[in-house]
Amino acid sequence: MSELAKEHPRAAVGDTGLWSSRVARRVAVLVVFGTLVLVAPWFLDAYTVNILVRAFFIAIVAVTVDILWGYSGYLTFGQAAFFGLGAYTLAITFSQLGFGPGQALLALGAAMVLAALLGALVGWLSFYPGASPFYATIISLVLPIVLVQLIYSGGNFTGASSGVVGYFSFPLMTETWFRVAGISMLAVAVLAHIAVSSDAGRLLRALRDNEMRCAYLGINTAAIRITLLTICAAIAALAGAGYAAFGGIAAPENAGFVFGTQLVVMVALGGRGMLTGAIVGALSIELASAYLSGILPYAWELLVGIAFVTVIVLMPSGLFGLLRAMAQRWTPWLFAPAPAVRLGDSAPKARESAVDAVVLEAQGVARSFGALTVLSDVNLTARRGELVSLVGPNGAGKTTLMKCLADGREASAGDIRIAGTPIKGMVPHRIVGLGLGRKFQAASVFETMSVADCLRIARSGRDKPSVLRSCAALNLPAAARSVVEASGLDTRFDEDARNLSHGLKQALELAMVLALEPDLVLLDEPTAGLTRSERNVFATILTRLVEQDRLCVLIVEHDLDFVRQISSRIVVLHQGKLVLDGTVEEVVNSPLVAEIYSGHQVTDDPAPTPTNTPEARA
Amino acid sequence: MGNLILDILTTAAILFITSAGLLIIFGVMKIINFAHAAFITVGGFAALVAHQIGLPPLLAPIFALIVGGVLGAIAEAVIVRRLYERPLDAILATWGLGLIMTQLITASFGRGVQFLPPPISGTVSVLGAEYSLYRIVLVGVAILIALAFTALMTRTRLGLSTRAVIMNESLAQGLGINSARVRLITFGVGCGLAAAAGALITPLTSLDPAMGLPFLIGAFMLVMVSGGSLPALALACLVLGGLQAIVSTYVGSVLGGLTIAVCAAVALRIRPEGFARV
Amino acid sequence: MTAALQLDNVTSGYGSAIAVRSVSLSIEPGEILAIVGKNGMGKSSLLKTAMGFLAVRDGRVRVAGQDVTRMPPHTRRDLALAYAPQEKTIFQDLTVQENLRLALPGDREFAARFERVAHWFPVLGQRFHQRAGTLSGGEQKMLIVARGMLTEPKIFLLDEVAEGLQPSVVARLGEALARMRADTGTALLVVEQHIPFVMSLADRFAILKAGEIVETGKAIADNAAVIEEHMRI
Amino acid sequence: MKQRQTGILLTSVASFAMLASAAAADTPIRIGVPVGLSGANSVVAPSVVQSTELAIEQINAAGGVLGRPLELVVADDGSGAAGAQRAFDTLIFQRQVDALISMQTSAARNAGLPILSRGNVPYIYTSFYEGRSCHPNMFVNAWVPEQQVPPLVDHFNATYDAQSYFLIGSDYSFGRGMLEFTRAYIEEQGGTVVGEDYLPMDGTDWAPIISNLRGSEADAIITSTAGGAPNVTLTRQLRDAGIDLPYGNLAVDEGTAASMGSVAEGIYISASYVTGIDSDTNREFLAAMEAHFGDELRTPNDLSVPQFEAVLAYAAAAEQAGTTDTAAVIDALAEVTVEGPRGSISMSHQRHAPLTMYLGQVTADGGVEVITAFDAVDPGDQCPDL
Repeated sequence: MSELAKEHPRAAVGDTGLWSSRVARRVAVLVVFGTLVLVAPWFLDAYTVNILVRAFFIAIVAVTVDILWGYSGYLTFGQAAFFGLGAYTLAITFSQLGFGPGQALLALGAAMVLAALLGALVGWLSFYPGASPFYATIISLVLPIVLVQLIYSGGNFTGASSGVVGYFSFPLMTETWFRVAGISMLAVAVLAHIAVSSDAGRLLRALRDNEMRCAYLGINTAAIRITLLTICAAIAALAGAGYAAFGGIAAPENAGFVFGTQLVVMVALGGRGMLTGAIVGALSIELASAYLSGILPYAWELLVGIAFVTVIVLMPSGLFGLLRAMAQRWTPWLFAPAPAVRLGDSAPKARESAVDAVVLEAQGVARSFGALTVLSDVNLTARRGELVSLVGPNGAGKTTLMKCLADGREASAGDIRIAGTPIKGMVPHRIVGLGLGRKFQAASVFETMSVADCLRIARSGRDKPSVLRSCAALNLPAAARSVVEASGLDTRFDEDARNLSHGLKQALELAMVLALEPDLVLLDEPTAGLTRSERNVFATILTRLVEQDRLCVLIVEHDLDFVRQISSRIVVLHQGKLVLDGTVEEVVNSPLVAEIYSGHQVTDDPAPTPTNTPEARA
Repeated sequence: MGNLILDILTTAAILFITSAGLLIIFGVMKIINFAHAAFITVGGFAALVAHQIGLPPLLAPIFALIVGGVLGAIAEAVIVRRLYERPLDAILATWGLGLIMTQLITASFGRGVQFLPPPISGTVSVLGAEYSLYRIVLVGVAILIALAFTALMTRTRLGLSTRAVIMNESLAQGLGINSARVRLITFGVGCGLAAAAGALITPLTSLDPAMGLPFLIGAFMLVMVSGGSLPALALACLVLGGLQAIVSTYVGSVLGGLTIAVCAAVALRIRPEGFARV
Repeated sequence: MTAALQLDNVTSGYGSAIAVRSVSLSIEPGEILAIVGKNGMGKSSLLKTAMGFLAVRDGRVRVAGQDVTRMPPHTRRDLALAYAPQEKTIFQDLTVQENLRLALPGDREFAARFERVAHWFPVLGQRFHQRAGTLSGGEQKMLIVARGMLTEPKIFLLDEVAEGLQPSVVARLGEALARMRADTGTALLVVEQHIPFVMSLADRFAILKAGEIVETGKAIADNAAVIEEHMRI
Repeated sequence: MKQRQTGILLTSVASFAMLASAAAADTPIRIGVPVGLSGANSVVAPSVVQSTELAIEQINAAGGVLGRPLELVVADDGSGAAGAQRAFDTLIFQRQVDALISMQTSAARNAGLPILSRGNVPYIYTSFYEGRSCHPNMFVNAWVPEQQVPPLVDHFNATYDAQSYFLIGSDYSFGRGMLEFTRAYIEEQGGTVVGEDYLPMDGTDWAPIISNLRGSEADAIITSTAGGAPNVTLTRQLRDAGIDLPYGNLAVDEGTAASMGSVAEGIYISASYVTGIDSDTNREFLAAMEAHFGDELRTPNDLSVPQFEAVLAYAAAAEQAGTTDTAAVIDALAEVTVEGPRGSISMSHQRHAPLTMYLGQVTADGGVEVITAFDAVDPGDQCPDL
C-alpha cells in the first residue's frame, strides 16, 4: 500500500506542464475574439451592429440551453421564460422606479433572484427520482405558456400583449452596447467552458449518458439538475435583462414558447453539446433571419423547418459538429491532447472499528407485480468479509432481490437494513451513501466519457469536485485501483468507454463501484460473456476484496465452478423463495439443487428430501 | 347548472377528440408527436377541400382521417422511423415537421381565416338549457371514437398485433409480427385521428394555418397524465376538462385556460403514474 | 438435401460483448439437435442469433437454404421457422386464445389448427379465454410450445421449455414434439438443461462452451456423463 | 437630467448618420413601411401595402415631394415585437428611410419606438388601437376607443333601450383596452356591465363565457377580440348557441364579415371607413385602386385607407416644411390637413385625428349597411404632454 503511494505521489491540483499550455492556447483564442468584439463596431454598419447586439444576448441564452440540453440531456423549451422574466423585471423596474444606478442594480439582482426561484420551482416539478425526461420537457413547454398568459393578464403593469415600453435605460451608444453585449457573451461562454470542462461539469455529461448509473454512484441527480436549472435560469434572466435594457422593450414573445423552440433550433443547427456550436448557431440564425426573413418572409420559416429536421435526423451533432469532425480529421494538430492522467491513491475512508460487522439484514422481503409474486419472504444476512453467491434458475428472482436491496422503493414488503439503517422508501443514491455499491448485469458505464472520467465521476461523492478546475490526477482507493491495474484499464485512461471491450467495460464498472469505497457490493452476473482468463482475473480480484479489504460481496452467478472458487456462502433462490443458504459444500452436494437444476418441481417444503433422487442421475 | 354540466361534458369531449391521436402514438411508440397540432390543421383544411369538391359534410372527417393517415404514414417512413432510439430527438424532428407542414398549408391555402358552413347548426334543449346542438353531437362522436378504437384494439387482428407490440415487442417479432409495420400503421392512425379531430372542430372554430396549436398543450398534458391508456385519457379529459369549465365559469376564462396544464403538472409531480392505474 | 437450418461460422453479440463465436451447425429436416452447456455459455444467444435478434457480425444464417442473415426476426415465420423463447415469454395480459392467434398471420386456419394442437394440451382449450398470466408455470410453458406447433413449422427452436416443469408435463411435451416431428418432418433445435427430456428426444448433441461449439455428434448421446458434466450448474 | 442627456446623445448620433443620406437633391425620399407580412397581421397587410403603393405612385405622378420622388421600402415585422425591432433596424439604419408609416400591432409599434428614438425619423401610425401611445416622433391618424365606442353604445341605448351589457374580449392590449373604455362609457351613460370575460388570444372554446352570458340576462353584447380566428370562432359559437341579442363587434371589418357569410348578419360595427362612403374622393380612390391592381386588388378597409392618407399627410407636411428634416416635418404634420377617402383628416389633436365615424350593420349578404354617420368625433385626451 505505502509502496504504491510512493510510486504515485498524490499530485497537487492544477500544477504546470501541459495544463498551462492548454490555458495559454485558450487565453490566446479569447484575446483574439475579445479584440474582434472591441474593434468590430468600427467596421460594421449600424444595422449589423444593432442586429448583433440582440444576437449576443440571445446567444447567451442559447449557451444555457446547450448546457441544459446538449450537456445534461434535458431538452428544454423553457429558457425563453427565464429570458423573458429577466427582460420584464428590468423593464418594469425602470418604468416603475425610473432609471438610475440603484434601480439598475436592483433590476439585475431581482431578475436573477426571481429567475433562480422560478428555476428552482420548475426544477422541483420536473426532476425527481424516476421522473420521465418527456415529462420534464413538457413542463418546460408549459412554463413559457403560463408565464406569457400571466404577462397578458398583467394589465398596465406588464403592458399585456404590447409589452413594457417607454422607460429610460442605460445611456450607451449602440457601439458601446455592442462591446458590452459581446464581451458579456464571451464571458458567459468562457465561464460555461470552464464549468463544463471542470470536475463538476463532467457530472452533467454523466447525467446525460446514464442517469441510473449516476444514482447508483451515490449522486443526487435531481439535486444537480435542479441546481443547474437554477443557475441557467439566472443567467438567462441576465441576458433577458440586457436585451430589454438595450432594446427598450420587454415583449411577451421574448418569454414565449416560440422563442423557446427557436433557441433549441439554434443550438441543434449549431451543434448541441458544444458551446461554440450554440453560439455560432444563435449568431448565424439571428443574422441570417435579419437579412433573409425580410427578403423571404414566406419561405424563411419553411427553410428553417427543413434544415432543422434534416439536421436532427441526419447529423445530430449539428453543423459545427460536422465542421469540427472535419477539422479533427484534416488538422489534428489543432486539437491539444488531454493532459496525461496520473493515478494516485485516495485517502482511505475511516472505517468503524467493528470488525466484520453485519452490513446487510433482510427480513421477509417480498416483491409482487399486481397478482404476480416474484419474490416472497426472503431472509438474508451478510457481514463484512463474506462473499455470498446467489444462484438459482432463470426467473428465480435473483435480479429482483438485488433490485430490492439497492432501491428502497422496490420491495413490496419486508424490512431491509444496510449497515443497520432501514432503507424502506429510500432512493438509490441515499442507499449508496450508506455504503452500498451496485454493479449491473449489462455493463453500465458512461459511454461517451473517457475511462478516467468515468472513474472520476465515481469519486465525485468522496472528493468534492471543483466547478472551476479539472484535475489531472485520478485518486482511487486501493480496491478500485487494483481492478484498474489488473485489468489493464490503466493503459487506456483516455479511451472513451464505448470503445472498450465487453470485459473491460465490466472491469471499469466494477472499478467505478469500488471507487465508492462501499462496504457491501452487489454484482449481477459480472462474468457473463467474459473469456476464461478474464474470469480468472475477476476471481482473484473478488477474493482479494473480500479477504483483504473485508468487503461484503453479494453476487448473482450462474457458473458454479466460478461460484465454488470464490464463495464463502451460497444462497439458492427458486421460484421467488430462498430455498437454501449454506456453505459451498452444503449447497453443491445438496440433492435439492440438483433437483432444481435438472428440472423437477420442487415441493413447497424447502427441506431437501434425500430419497427423491432424479432418475436421470441414477 | 344544466349549462355547466353540458359545458363540462362537451369540453371533455372536445379535449378527448383532439388528444386521442396523440395518445395512440404515445401509447404504442412511446414517442410524443409534436406535429400533432399541424395534423389537426391538416384535418381542418382537408374538410375545406372535401367541401370544395362537394363531399357531403358527414364524410369530411373520414376524408380528413385518410389524408392525415397517409401523410402520417409517410412521415413515419421518412423521418420518425430513424429516431426510435432517440425519443427526445423525435420530439424535435416532429416539431420541425409541424413547422414545415404549417408553412406548406399557408403557402397553399393562404394566411387568412377561412370559413366552412357548419353541417349542423342550431340549438337543442337539454337539461333545461338551450345548448348548441353541434357540441352535443361531439359528445357522441367522442364516445364513438372511444368505442371504435377499443373495438379496433380488441376485436381486430391489427389491434391484437398492436397490443402485442406494446407489451413485448421482441416477443411479437419472434412470432412473426412485423413491428415496423405496426408502428407505421399506428403513427398513421394517430395522425389520421388528429386530422379527423381537426375536421370535427372546424364547425366550432375558424380555419387557419395555426388552428391546431391551441389544442397542443392540453393534449400533451392529458396524454402525459393518462400514461398512454385510453380509459385513463377519457377520465383525465372529464376531470381536468371539467375543472377547466368550472374555473372558466366561476373565476375567469383566462385562468380556465391554464387549468389543465397547471393541474396536470402538479398531479404528475405528486402522483407520477397520473390517471393511469386509477 | 437442403438443411432446415444452417449456421456458417456465425459470430454475434450484444454491443461489445461476443456471445456466439464462429459457430457452424446444420440441422436436416426432421432432425432433432440438442444444444447443451452451462448457463451463460451462449445457448440462448445462439437461438436469438438464428432468429435475427442478435446482429450477426460474421458468417451466414440460412433457413431452408435461404440466406436470412440480415433479415429482421419477423420474416422467419414466412419461412416456417418457429421459436419458443426462454422463461415465461407470453403476453401475460392477453387471453390464451389471443396468445395463440398471434402465432398465425391470420385467423382463417386458426380453429382447425388449434384442434390438432389442443389434442396434446387440452388444458389450453379449457382456459381458452382466461388471461395467460393466470396460468400456472407449466401451463404457460405448454402455451409457448403450443404456439409454435400451431404454425406447423419446418424448424422449431426451443429454449429451455422443460425448465421447472413436473415430470408428467415434461413427458407430455416430449411426446407432443416427437409426434410432430414424425407427422410433419419438423426439425427441432432444442436448448435444454433438463436431462431426461433432452436424452429422450435428441438425435444429436452439440456442446456449447463460452460461445463456441466444443463437441458435437451422436456419440455423446451414449455418454450421459459427458453431457451431465456440461449441464451442471 | 440624465434622461435628457440620453435623448441629446441619441439624437446627435442619429443626425450624424443622416447627414450622408440627405446629400443629393434628386435622390428619392424613402418611406419605410414595417408591416406584418407574416404573423397575425399577414391577412390585412397586403391591402395596406397596396394602398401605400397607390399613394406613392399618385404623388410621384404629380411631381413628387420637394421635387424628389418617393420610394417605398417595405419590411416584414412578423406582427410582433422581435420582428418589429428587426424591421425598424432595417428601415432606419440599413435602408435609411426618411419617414416611417405603418399599420402594426401594438406590440410591434411599441417595440419599434425605442429604435425610433435612436433613429429619429417622423412616424405615422395608421392602425386603430386602444389609445394613449405617445412618442415625440409619432402621429396617429386612425381611431381610438373614444371615437369608436360611443356611437355603438348610444345606438344600442336609443334603439334597444339596452341598459345591461355583457363584454367579451380576447386577452390582449387591444381587447382589454377597448372594453375598459366601453365599460367606463356604459357606466357613464347610466348603464351597467353585467359580465366581462376574456379568452386567451389563441383560445377557441367560448362555451363557458357563453353559458355565463346566457345566465346574465344582458340586453346587448359588445365584443373586442383579436382579428381573424377569435372573432370568427366567437361569432360562430354565439350564433350556434342561439344568442340573438344586439351584438356590437369592435374588431370586425367588412372583409371578415363578408367571409363569415350569414353568421355575421346583424352585427353592429363602428368604423372610420367603409367602402360605401358616399363621397367623390372615396369613389375616385376605389376606382384608382381597382384600375391599378385589377384582379390582385385587396378590398380597401379601415386599416389600409388610413395608410393611404398618411402618405398624403407626410407629403403635405414635407412640402409645407420645405425639407425632410425630422423636426420640421414633425411640426408640419400637426398642422396639415389632407382630403382622403375618409374625408378631411388632420392629426392636430394631441397627435391624433378627429374622425367621422360610421355606425353600420352587417347585412345578410355580408355587406355593411351604414346606419348613421357621426361627424368629427373627437379622439379625447390621448397625449396631453405633446
